Amino acid sequence: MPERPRIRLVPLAASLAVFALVLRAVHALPDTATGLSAEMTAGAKASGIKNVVTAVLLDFRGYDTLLEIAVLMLATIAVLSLRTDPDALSRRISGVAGPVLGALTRAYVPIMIVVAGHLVWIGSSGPGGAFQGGAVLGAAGILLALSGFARPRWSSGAPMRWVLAVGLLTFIAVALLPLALGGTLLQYPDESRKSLVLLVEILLTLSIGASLTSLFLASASDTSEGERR
Amino acid sequence: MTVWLPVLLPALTGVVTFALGDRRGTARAAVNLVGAIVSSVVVVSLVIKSYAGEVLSHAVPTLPGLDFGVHADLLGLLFSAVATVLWGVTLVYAIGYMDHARDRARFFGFFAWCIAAANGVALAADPITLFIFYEILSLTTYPLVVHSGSSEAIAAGRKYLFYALGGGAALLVGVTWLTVLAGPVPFTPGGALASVSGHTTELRIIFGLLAAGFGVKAALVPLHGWLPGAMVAPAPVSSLLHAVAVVKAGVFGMIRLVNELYGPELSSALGVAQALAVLAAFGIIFGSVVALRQEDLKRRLAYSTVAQLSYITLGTALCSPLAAAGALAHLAHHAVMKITMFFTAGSLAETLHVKKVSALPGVARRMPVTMTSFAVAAFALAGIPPLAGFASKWLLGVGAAEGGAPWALLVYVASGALAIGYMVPILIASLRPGDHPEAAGTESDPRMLWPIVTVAALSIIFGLTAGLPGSPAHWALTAIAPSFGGLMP
Amino acid sequence: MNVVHHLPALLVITPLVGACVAFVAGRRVAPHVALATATADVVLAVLFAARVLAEGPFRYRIGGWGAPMGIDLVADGMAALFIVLTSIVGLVVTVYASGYFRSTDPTAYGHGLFWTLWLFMWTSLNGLFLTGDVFNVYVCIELVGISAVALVTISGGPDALRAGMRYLFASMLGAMTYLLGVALLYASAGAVDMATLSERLVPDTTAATGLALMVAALVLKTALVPAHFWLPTAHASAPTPVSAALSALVVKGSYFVVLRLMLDVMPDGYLPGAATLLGVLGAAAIVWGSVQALVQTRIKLLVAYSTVAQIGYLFLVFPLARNGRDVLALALTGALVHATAHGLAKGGLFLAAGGLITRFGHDRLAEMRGAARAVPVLTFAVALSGVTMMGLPPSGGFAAKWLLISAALTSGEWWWAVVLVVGGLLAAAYMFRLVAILIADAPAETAPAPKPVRTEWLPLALTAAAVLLLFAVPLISDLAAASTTLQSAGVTP
Amino acid sequence: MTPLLPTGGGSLSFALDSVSVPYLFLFGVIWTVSGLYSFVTTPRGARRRIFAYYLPSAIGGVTVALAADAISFYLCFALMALPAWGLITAGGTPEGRRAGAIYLTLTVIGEALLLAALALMAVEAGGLRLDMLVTAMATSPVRDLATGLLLASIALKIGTLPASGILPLSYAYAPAGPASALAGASAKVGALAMLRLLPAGVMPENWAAVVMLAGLTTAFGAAALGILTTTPRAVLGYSSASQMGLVLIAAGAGLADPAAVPLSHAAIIAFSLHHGLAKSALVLGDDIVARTAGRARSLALAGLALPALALVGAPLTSGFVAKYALKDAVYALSGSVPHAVYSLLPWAAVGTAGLMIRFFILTARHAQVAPDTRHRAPAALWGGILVLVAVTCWAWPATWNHHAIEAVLDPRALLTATWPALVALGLTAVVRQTRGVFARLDGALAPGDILVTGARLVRAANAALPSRKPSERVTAETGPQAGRPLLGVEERLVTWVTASTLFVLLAVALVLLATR
Amino acid sequence: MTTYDVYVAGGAVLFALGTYGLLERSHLVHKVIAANFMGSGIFLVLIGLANRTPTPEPDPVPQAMVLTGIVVTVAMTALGLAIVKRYFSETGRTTLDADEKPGERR
Repeated sequence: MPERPRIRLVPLAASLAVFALVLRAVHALPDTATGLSAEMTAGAKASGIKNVVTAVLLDFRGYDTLLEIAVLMLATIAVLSLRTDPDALSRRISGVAGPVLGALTRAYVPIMIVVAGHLVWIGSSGPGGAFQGGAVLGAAGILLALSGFARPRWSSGAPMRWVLAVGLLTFIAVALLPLALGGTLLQYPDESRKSLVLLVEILLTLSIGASLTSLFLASASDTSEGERR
Repeated sequence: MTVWLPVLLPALTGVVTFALGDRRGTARAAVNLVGAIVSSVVVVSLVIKSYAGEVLSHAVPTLPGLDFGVHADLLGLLFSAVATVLWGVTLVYAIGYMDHARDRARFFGFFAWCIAAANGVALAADPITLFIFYEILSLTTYPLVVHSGSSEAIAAGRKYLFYALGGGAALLVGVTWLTVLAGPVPFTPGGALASVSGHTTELRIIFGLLAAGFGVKAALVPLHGWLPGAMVAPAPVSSLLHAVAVVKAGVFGMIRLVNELYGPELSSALGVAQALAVLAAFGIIFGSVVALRQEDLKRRLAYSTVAQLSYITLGTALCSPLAAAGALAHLAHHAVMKITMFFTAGSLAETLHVKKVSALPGVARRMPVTMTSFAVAAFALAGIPPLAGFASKWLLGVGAAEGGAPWALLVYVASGALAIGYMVPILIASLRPGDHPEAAGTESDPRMLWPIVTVAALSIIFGLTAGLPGSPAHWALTAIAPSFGGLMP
Repeated sequence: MNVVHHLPALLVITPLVGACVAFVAGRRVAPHVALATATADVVLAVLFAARVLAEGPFRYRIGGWGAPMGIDLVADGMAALFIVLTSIVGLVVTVYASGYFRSTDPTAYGHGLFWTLWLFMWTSLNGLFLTGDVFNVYVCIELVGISAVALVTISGGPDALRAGMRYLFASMLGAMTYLLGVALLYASAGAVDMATLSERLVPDTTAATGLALMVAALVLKTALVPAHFWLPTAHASAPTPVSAALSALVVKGSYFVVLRLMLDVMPDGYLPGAATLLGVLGAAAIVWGSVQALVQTRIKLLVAYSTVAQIGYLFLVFPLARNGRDVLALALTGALVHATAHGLAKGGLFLAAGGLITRFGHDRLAEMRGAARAVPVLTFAVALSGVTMMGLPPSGGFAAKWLLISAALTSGEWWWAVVLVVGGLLAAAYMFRLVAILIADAPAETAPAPKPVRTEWLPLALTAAAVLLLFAVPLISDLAAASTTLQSAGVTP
Repeated sequence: MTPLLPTGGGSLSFALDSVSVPYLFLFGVIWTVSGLYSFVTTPRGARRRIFAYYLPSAIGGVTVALAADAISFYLCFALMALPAWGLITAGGTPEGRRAGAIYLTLTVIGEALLLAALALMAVEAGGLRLDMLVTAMATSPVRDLATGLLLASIALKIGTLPASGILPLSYAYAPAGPASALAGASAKVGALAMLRLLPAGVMPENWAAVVMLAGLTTAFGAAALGILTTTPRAVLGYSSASQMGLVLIAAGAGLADPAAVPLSHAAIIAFSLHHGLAKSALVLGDDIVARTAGRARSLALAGLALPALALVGAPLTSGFVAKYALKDAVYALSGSVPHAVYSLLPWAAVGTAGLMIRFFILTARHAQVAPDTRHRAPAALWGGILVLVAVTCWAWPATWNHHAIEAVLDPRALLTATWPALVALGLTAVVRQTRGVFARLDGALAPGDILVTGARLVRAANAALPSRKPSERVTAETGPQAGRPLLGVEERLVTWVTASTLFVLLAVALVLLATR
Repeated sequence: MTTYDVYVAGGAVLFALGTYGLLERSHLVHKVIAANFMGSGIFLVLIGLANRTPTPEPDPVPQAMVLTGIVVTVAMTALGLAIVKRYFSETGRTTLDADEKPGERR
């Protein structure tokens, strides 16, 4: 029987109050505001990364992205720490894949890998980048797991951990590089800026894909034998 | 730097005692005794220097704009000397008393730390340092009060803390407010608040807070509740702490407050001294009267302490030179007299398991030396010449008459009578043939007997030598003189 | 590259690298990696503090772009103080944890991932104390939140899971509110760097709403009453070293940001009503926390509620900070000394409580009589931490209380002084109740034999440090003077 | 005012003047008679303990009449009152000890009040002599405060209504001899204090009215309470309280109207003499009745009749003289309150008569104590005091008994003196018929009623409050019971819905405050 | 009512809806979804406000913030769901005990 949603007044009132305040705050804004867009676009042009958002993400506010990757990796590790059986990552999820899903996976996964690669490459000039690529890669990983393909033995234990950590480690290495050359943290040397950013992006995509897949696998493992509620 | 030694040496002894732990008894006793003797020597040397006019002082910067300083002036050294010397005597007594008790390391460690704190209070150069050591004293005495761990001890401990921390809070607000009002005010004979004497109402409230804070430890009557309860502690604790260190710190605080912080003129001008005097007078009467009815020996001594301490507070509050000197002298005399009584009570409880006054018959025959010492102390307390009590009482009485408060003389006389009222029945009871069948002459353990005899002798010596320089009475007169512009009628 | 110049960056990167290495290296090596990182961090922190004291505050421009465009790390006295506190307590917790987890079976406690999560939390704390960018604070707060939740749920029991979940939902609610605040603030002021914001801030409704939302979110993360609901269960059900870290450090992280926002970013008098509300909530926290601590029957809950109470003291600085320069200096120094003293003492208290639990096998307060004889060192540690909680001399707590009371009296708002004194007495009530139980004489048959707990010296060290802090107060007041808040207010050290 | 014994240095001075002569006589007689009586009656063993307390009391009691300055007055006052505690607790019974405790607390409070008053007056007068104090009081600003303190201290001494329990307490548990001394002398010191210290004739009108009303209510209230008590000596205690109420009326009369001062002083002295002797005779008589049996007992009861009738104010008794002195003092006053008091005075006599009848009923019921052969000497002493009761007031060389002497022959005066006794007799007869009512009330109040019951009420309230005993208050076992409701609030406060809503409301509040 | 106002208002509605859901719904998964509602609401507000720039392309900084915000929200949601699953497998309940509303399905 659908549970009759008993609306409690006070939380409703609180949420409406928040809504009203936000509207009032937004309404009070002037119609046009430049914010930092002018400096950012000028800076991006100087640094050679055409897509301003990627420039902001990886260059101007690179520190944010570094910590953001750390957040994602931390979440993965936290979910791993919650898993009940130690080798949850490598066990097969049985009993889900039918012939249709199997066929589809075999067709789609290679395409998804190519799309991921393209997204990373296009990142510096158009919308795209490590996160978008990583997401597609993760989806491919999950599709593989669900379709009952035997996962490679290396997918649990030290090698998996390396794959998860490689993105962040390279980013840190690249960030620390300028310290030796007299610059500050994340101050890419101008000439090698583009290539360094690309290198970081590629490895990041790999790690993000692995993280997203293991996020799914770590907590998904016990539903296979648990009866469906 | 030597001025810090009276505080550091006992503290160090405490640390070593804790480190030694329970098993190594002899080593611990040795360390403590050496600590006590060396501290006493240091204090005596400071006294000699101070008599010669050279007041050592040293300060350590802690809080911004204020420093944590001590100075060895005559006034402070009197209290410090009393605490340190009697610490040595009590150690001998305690070793005998705690022969088969548990947790002795913890006991002696905190004991030493209490004396360190008491010396800190004595030598503090400004109200903030005095407050810091005052609170340390509260903290270090708590474990001694709850030493036995029994439920009454815990209850007494809780009550003690309630009063001590309440007083501490009042003192904290008072001292902070004073520092905010008048900046850092070191203790200067004759008062240090001339610059802010305009703010009368604030100064009155601050005086009230400070007097309440000190009043808790000085067992000023409405705030004396914890003292009788704390008698549940072992005898050496009751004797040293509740006759010498803790309660005297409170009263010493009062003396510093009236003579060296506000100064006699300002306190009487503000009218706060008269209020304190009336409260103390009521305290004397109340303490003595209630002592009359106490059946338990130590509680009777506790209430008598409440009364005797109010002697000192009343003397100080009269703001007249002789009365202030009498109060300071009484601080030393009372310490010696009361410690004898507590020792006796302790050895009675330990050897004959006698705790109630009604169980006293036949005790004199079985412990003649102890009871004679008790008798000496009792008569001294009642103010019978030529013993110590009489000297300080005489100064207080004459000071009261000069200070234009004859009624204070009346209060002293009345409580003298009451003192007889609660001391004499003890002596009479102990002289009566009693039901202790064992053979006569089973005196208490020599380690407990000798300290009792020494302090009883001190009560006599202090009385006889009252006129001569070295004695506490004379010492008090010279120490208090600067607060009254050096004039001594 | 001279290390001293890049200290702020290294302070964040070292624990991050440590975390990754610990993760990759696996269960057996992780504790040693953690220990190495901890010692390195302590050294860096001390160097960093020395530099700030010597040369005053400075900004570290990440990526070389400078304030409005890039992200700057602000290296000033306040940040140095909290980082040194984090490193000291962090080192002690790491050593304690290595002893604590050695005895448990390998699959427990997240299959050895404790160390990685712990180092991630350390990174985020250092990042939080250093960052000068409001959006970067959001990311760091998330990092702290997730690592804390993971550390709480690491012991896996239903209680821990429920507590972890409440904590997670609380940080979700907080994070979202904070992000909305940042969005509005950026829309109005056009920048996310604190220094530029403090210049550009104009008192229009959008910026004010944004800042208010951000402060509200941070208040939730610092568990100020009434938003304290998640703290007691979370801190009590986490493993002992984690509870110590949570109570001593994590709550201070979001408090630090509130300090930055209320005192640095907002020109004084920008949110007068909010400052008073925070002060009133602080007073309520002191009373409510202490009363709850008085009635608890389990030792860890008692200590957790004591944290709720002690946080109240920290928020008294805001109403006081509005009355001119010297009151601000007194109040801020007082708050910093209190935060440090509480960090050390509370860390020590939780470790001692953990020791008592391992020694007695349960955490029911009533049956812990006779602890004084069984574990004398732990009892002494508890007593020492009590001295600091109550703000009795000779402890850092006393110095803090002294400074705050002086500030209250100088500013004329004397009622805060009353709150402080009452708070001290209430703290005395629940701390001495605890000590009285431990000291009480256990009935002969249940009196536990004296057997020292292996790492019992650590809590004693921490609480002793809290007491000796009294003599370090001049150092802290110099650090406070070296903070951007006071320097911008023109207070000469 | 010739100072007899000026001590060196301090200013303790004693003097004999017109006021101190009667009191010296009264206290001298009573303390010696009761001293002899107790010497004769107490067994050898207990004698030392009784006399250890009796002697200081006696010294204080007698010398207080001579005290001429504040310090000596206070000292003697204290010397008499405090050791009395020992006399009350001499019996060793737990009720005795509790009565002693209550007596001591009240006495100490009384003394503290007296001390404060004396201190104030001494400061104002700049000297210590009593007469200087009184004269200085007339003009000083602290007059009202000092008088208030004095009246409070006197009230505690003479058992004015709320504290009227103090007299039955001190009579009921002390042994016979000392009890008679307390009955005879201790309350009268309060009367002496009225004469010596109260600023007569200068107080505003309403003060006099208030004091007289207090006296009147005590007279009637104490009598009512007395009827309900069960021990004979407690009844006597209440009758003392009631009689001292009358003395208070006399003192009140002298407060406002300067002309009435000599009359009021005369009335106070008359009443003190009359009541002191009569009451101690009654107390001794009660003991004699307890010691005798058969014919000797009926003879003793007959002997008791004389002081009883004196108290009622029957003609030819000292009470008759005292009553007239009081009437003269009150009659002269103008104003509504004095007139009302004057008309109600005879009814106070009815109350006293009722008390006396109650006393006779209870004494007759005394259990037959083993006939103590040595009751010859106590009986002789009792006889002596009976003679004094009969003779003193009439023979006293003063003016206040002239009016009574003339009135003794006037039949109308005789009638007014006797009808109260008759009415009381009638009432008792009626009451004995309705046994039920009386029986239940019988023994409702232990001696020292309000105070004892008060103490019992306080203890009961104490127990009813949630267990405040320290050991349970805040202990760890189950957490304090007081904590339960607090935990409940916290449990509700900590649930997710309430807490998160509170947070959102906090955010809203902050925003509203910020954007005001 | 410029075009971006519609997105911003929509964002505010989503945020309020998410808040109410997080506060009031007792089922844990509902709470996690509600949190995501709040997240997307904020991102809508951010992007809406970013369009106020005079130049045709919107201000890049809010976009970067949105990207970072998305990743962080994903991380939190993943952790939330993992804990909910683990809690469900341990205790078999889908609500926080203290928030049990009468008539709530276990």
